[in-house]
Amino acid sequence: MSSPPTSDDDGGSRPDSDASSGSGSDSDPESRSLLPETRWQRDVILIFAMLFGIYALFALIGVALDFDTNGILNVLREITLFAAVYAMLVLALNLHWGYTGLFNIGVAGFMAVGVYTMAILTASPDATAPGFGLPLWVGIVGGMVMSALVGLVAALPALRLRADYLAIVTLGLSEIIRLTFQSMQFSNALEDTLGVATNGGSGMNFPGTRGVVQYAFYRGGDRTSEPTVLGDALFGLAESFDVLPLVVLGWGYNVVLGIGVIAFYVLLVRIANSPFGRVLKAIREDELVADSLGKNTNLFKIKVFMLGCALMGLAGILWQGQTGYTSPHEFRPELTFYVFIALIIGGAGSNTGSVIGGLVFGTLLFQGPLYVPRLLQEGLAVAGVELGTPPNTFYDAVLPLGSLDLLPMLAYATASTNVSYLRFVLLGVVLILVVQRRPEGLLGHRVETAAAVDLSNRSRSTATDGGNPESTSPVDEHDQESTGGHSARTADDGHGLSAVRDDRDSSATNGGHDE
Amino acid sequence: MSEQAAGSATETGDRTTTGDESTVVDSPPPLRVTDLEKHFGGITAVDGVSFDVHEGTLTGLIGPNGAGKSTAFDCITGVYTPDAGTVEFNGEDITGLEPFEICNRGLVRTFQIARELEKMTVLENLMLAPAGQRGESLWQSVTPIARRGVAAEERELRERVWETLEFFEIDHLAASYAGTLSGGQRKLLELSRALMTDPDVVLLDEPLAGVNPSLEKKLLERIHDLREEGYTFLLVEHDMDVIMTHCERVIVMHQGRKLAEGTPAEITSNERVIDAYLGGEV
Amino acid sequence: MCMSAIDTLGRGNTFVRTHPSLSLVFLVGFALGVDLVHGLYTGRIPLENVSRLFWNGLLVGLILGLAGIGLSMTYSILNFANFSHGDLITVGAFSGWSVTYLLAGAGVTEFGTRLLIDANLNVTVLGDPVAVVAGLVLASILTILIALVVDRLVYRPMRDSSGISLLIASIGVALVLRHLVAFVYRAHTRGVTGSERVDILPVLEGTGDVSVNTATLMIVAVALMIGVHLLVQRTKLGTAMRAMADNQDLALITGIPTERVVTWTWILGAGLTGAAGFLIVLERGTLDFNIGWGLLLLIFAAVILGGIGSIYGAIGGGLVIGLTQSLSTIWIPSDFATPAAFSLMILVLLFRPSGLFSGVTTA
Amino acid sequence: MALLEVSGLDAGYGDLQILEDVDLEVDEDEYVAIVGPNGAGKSTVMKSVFGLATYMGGRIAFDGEEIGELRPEAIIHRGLGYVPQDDNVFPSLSVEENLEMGAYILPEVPGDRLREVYDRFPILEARKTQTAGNLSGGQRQMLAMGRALMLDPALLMLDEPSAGLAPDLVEELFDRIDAVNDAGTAILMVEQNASEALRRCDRGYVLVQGRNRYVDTGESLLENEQVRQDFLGG
Repeated sequence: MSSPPTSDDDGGSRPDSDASSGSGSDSDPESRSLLPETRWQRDVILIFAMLFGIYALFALIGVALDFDTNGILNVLREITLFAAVYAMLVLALNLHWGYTGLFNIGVAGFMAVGVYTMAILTASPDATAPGFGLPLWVGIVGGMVMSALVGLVAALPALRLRADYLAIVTLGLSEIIRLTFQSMQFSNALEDTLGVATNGGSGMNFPGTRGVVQYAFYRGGDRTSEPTVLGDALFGLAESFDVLPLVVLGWGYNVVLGIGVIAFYVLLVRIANSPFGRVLKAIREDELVADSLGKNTNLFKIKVFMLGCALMGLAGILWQGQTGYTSPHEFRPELTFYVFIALIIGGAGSNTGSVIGGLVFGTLLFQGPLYVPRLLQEGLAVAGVELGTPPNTFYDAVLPLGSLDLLPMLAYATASTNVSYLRFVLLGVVLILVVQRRPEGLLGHRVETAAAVDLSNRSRSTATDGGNPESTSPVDEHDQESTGGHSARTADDGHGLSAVRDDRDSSATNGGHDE
Repeated sequence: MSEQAAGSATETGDRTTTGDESTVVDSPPPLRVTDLEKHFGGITAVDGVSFDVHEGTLTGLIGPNGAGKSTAFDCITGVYTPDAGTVEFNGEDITGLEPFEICNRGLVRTFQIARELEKMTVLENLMLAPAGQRGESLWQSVTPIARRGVAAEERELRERVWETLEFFEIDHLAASYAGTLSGGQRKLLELSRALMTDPDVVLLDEPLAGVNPSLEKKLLERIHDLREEGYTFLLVEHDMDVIMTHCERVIVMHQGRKLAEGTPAEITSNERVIDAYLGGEV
Repeated sequence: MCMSAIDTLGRGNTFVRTHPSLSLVFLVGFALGVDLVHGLYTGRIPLENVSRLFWNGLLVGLILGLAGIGLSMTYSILNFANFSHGDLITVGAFSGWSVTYLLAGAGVTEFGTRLLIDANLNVTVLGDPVAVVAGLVLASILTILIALVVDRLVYRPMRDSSGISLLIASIGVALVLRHLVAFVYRAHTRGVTGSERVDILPVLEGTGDVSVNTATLMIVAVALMIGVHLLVQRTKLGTAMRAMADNQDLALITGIPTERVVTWTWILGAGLTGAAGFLIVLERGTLDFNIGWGLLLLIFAAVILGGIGSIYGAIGGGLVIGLTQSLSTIWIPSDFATPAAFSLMILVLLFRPSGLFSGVTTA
Repeated sequence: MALLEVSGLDAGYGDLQILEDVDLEVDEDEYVAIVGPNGAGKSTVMKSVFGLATYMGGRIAFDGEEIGELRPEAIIHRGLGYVPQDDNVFPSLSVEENLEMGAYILPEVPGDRLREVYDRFPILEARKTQTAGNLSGGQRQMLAMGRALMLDPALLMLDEPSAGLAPDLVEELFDRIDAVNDAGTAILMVEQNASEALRRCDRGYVLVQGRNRYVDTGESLLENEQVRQDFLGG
């Protein structure tokens, strides 16, 4: 029952403490004051706990690899980038798939539309791939609007297609989009008609959202000019720890991404905890029921598709805006699958799960394996073993296995490109295992009630009006819940994060779950 | 309709249809089906069926398996578009409208196999139903100030939902996922959810299938209570006992056509009906 | 769930009947046809171009059709869209050509480079017929083995899961297969059959240059298609497969050992897919680990066009997609050939989800 | 010993219990009908035998052997044929292929059985190359029966064979079922057309609300006023 992390919506009577409907807790509210009050607070703590745990892990990796402060900060900066970008993408996809049951596997395409629209709008008219040279915010808004419009085009088939057909349609659309941006002929046609270009497969440069940070840190947004007051202060502070300005700048951009994640999260939690989100869930569960209860499901699906696509476009803009360069190769269908893997790990249907899924995927699964070779080298070096140059081919690596010499194979497996292949193998295996063993992911089993207020907390005054003895209802409710909670817990033993389990223990609203 | 949904907490309690007594005799009945036809490929599922459902009544629609009852239901509620014939609701032609449009006019249905929204709680199931909720607008749900209004409306709805749950005595299940309910409880959930749309006429598709006797009694009592309050029911049911003891009027369908119509007593003594049920030639 | 799917389909069909968009699609096709005839007549479109494009499209279409049969079979019998199908093609291509290279270059170059298809051998059908045939056969067999292992480990434990869960699992399988191939063979694109296509068939001279490799592809593809046709239409096993595609539950209570039929479905489907992978390389001359993945969506397009579950549909759909991709370049820039094929697929899904040739749909 | 013995069967779907303590026996060569009002759980009895419903307790034995754990093909192999109510033919297969599928577990299609089925249902032979999807309702029912007869079962279970058929077809269908029974195959039939079924069967069970209410010869059940009441309600 996560509620929006803002307090204005439910006034003073926030009843979100799930435990409050259980017996006992009401009698002694003071004793709980030190514990997190509500589920969303606990969720935020969970997210940050995981983030810092992962930071600690990667910092340790950095230390093990003899990185200096700048090196470690750079490692953390990079994983933060991926964690944030995936968190945003997963949140957007969760709106489609987790909430509404729309099986959209064209995420990469919608991102590409957003990014390219932004790039074309903002790129300088004198660049190799000229653009309109419009201000940044025009580019961002334009990119989102265009993604939403392409989403509208995709939503029309979504109105009546089976899930697997919708998947193929969206994947096809995303490939059409990618191939279009890859086309030099398309770029030339643009140049002839509008005077702008995309430069086909070579990609294009554009100002990018990193400009925001540069403007904040340097006068005029130019790295060669004087720092601003903020820049001066931060650079000075950093210098005292021997941290380079470039690293500070990078972390500055992470702040932008962090704000992005928070904005996405707040928006989506609000949608989730609202009558609007309730209709979306109903569409996911059984569209005919939602229709028969008077909901214009087509309209809801169109809205959701457009909003989700706009968010995917924005996430893409923030991602590619970090380098200020984009190319069609970034938007292969694999990208969509990564987002799906992250969503399934986190738990489709849960926004907190989405953030955690993005976090776990972007850091541990996506970036983590890339550090394995160097850790291995370091480890072996400590043991006095030299890994040596990797063999050129798999065959050369296999041959020594005959004489029980594992090192060449290890060296081959940890050569940089090969590690990335093995990483994809790992991702595939993880996906299969999650789908087979724990399809609800880390948090997908939770009851996250779609309502703007706590439904279990009815006001006592009207309860008496209802003619029911006031006391029976809450007691019944508690009994029911504790049995439901118990069965769910036993079914679940040995899975998931302990934090999650704690959460469930204290949560009173658990009606069991679906395996 | 839409504004009412947000209305007072005691809505279900004191609701009476306007002018139950004063209705002019020739005013149209709430539901009038005329010459309804539906074909699937070469099979005629409903073959020219006409009937009226009168205000404030509990009307039964019966017939052997394959008589076309459920198809007729689906045609009335917009799941299927009938191939011929019209459906009028409160005097308005609603033939071929989408299910949501029909529901929003005050004609709601339940399903033969209870279609609870499994991974939504009982509370969510009921909260979903009321029409025209402010918070169903995307921007109202997400913008800070408008959201206060949404929350206020939600609090009001919540009371109504709890009352409905208490009325059907499933309030102890409020926080459970609908998918964990037993068959009979699902039927109660369906009915209570349908009522939350604030309908004039409720179409019940086999509401008692798979319901144990004590729950069946409870459900029927509730239906009677509601009828007293002015709701109109059309009930598809195969349990003849129920139809004969509880309905004022009975419509019998057989092989896609209307075989008979009348009071339970008339129907029980109708040889054609007996033959249809026992499988003789009609 | 099933009911609502049927309802949606039902409403979709009524929509098709009443909606004018479909007629518009046909109108456009008709107009293009007229334009083509007119262009040929006035000489605006050179006949030579058209025949070359047609020939190309036909070849691609045959490959898509051959590979599509397997996808169509698993789609209708196991009830899920197998996103790892493209990577089974890759597995077939690599394993088959490894065998061909081992045999063809015996004694010429090192074992390891031959195994990894890195030796620069100009393999042709006439030059090394035994190696090519052995490669083709082994491509099928090894692909079958991989498919059976995958079925055992991934899909069989999930037999009762929804088609969507299986689809997602197959995405995982796709990632695993493709990158294992990349791990073993590395990522570079290698020339396999050499750049020159010397063996022009003398008989066919004048009709465009038909290499022996191309001719082999056509003959083998057509032979395999006829073989599948006979197997599916004439044998008990084939009938059982069609029965299962029709109605899984009824097959079970009729006494058809469904698990065994599923195994045979994989064997047949993967065998054809592996062969298709091998043949594609014969035609293209190059090979890299993305070869199958790159074809997957086109194969889906072929299968959907033909109607899922119908092997003739897959073949016909393959030809339509191949020809669309190829002939569309008469009117649109060549960069948009593939998008045109995808667009056609999307249009078919929107307006005629049961396929152009109205195969059996299974939901 | 009875051919099929069901004792104390509890069954349903998911957590919804439909049948409660149902006992049922079919002897060799016997013709048994299960009748009862809609929703009484008649079809569930048959589905339980083939594991298509959720088993909740009780015993099902065929030919003296428990069959609860067996796969459907093994049950069929022991001589139990089953014709479900709907979707009981493979629509895209030809009529003959449908029949061949009935004998899938045999290495060869038994030619004599095929002959016998064709003799029994001449319409099937006349249409043997047509796809089953093009058959009429009555013909489909015969095809489904023919397919189940391909293994010469000791017991044939028919789930509402007359549902949705025109009255004249119903008569013909029942005649054919009689003939199958006369040829030595025991019949267990669930039927909504109670008067026709009870008139023809050796013994009838009346199932009401998931329980056995009456067991008797068909004739006496047909004359039982109580039974009529159960069908039409109190």
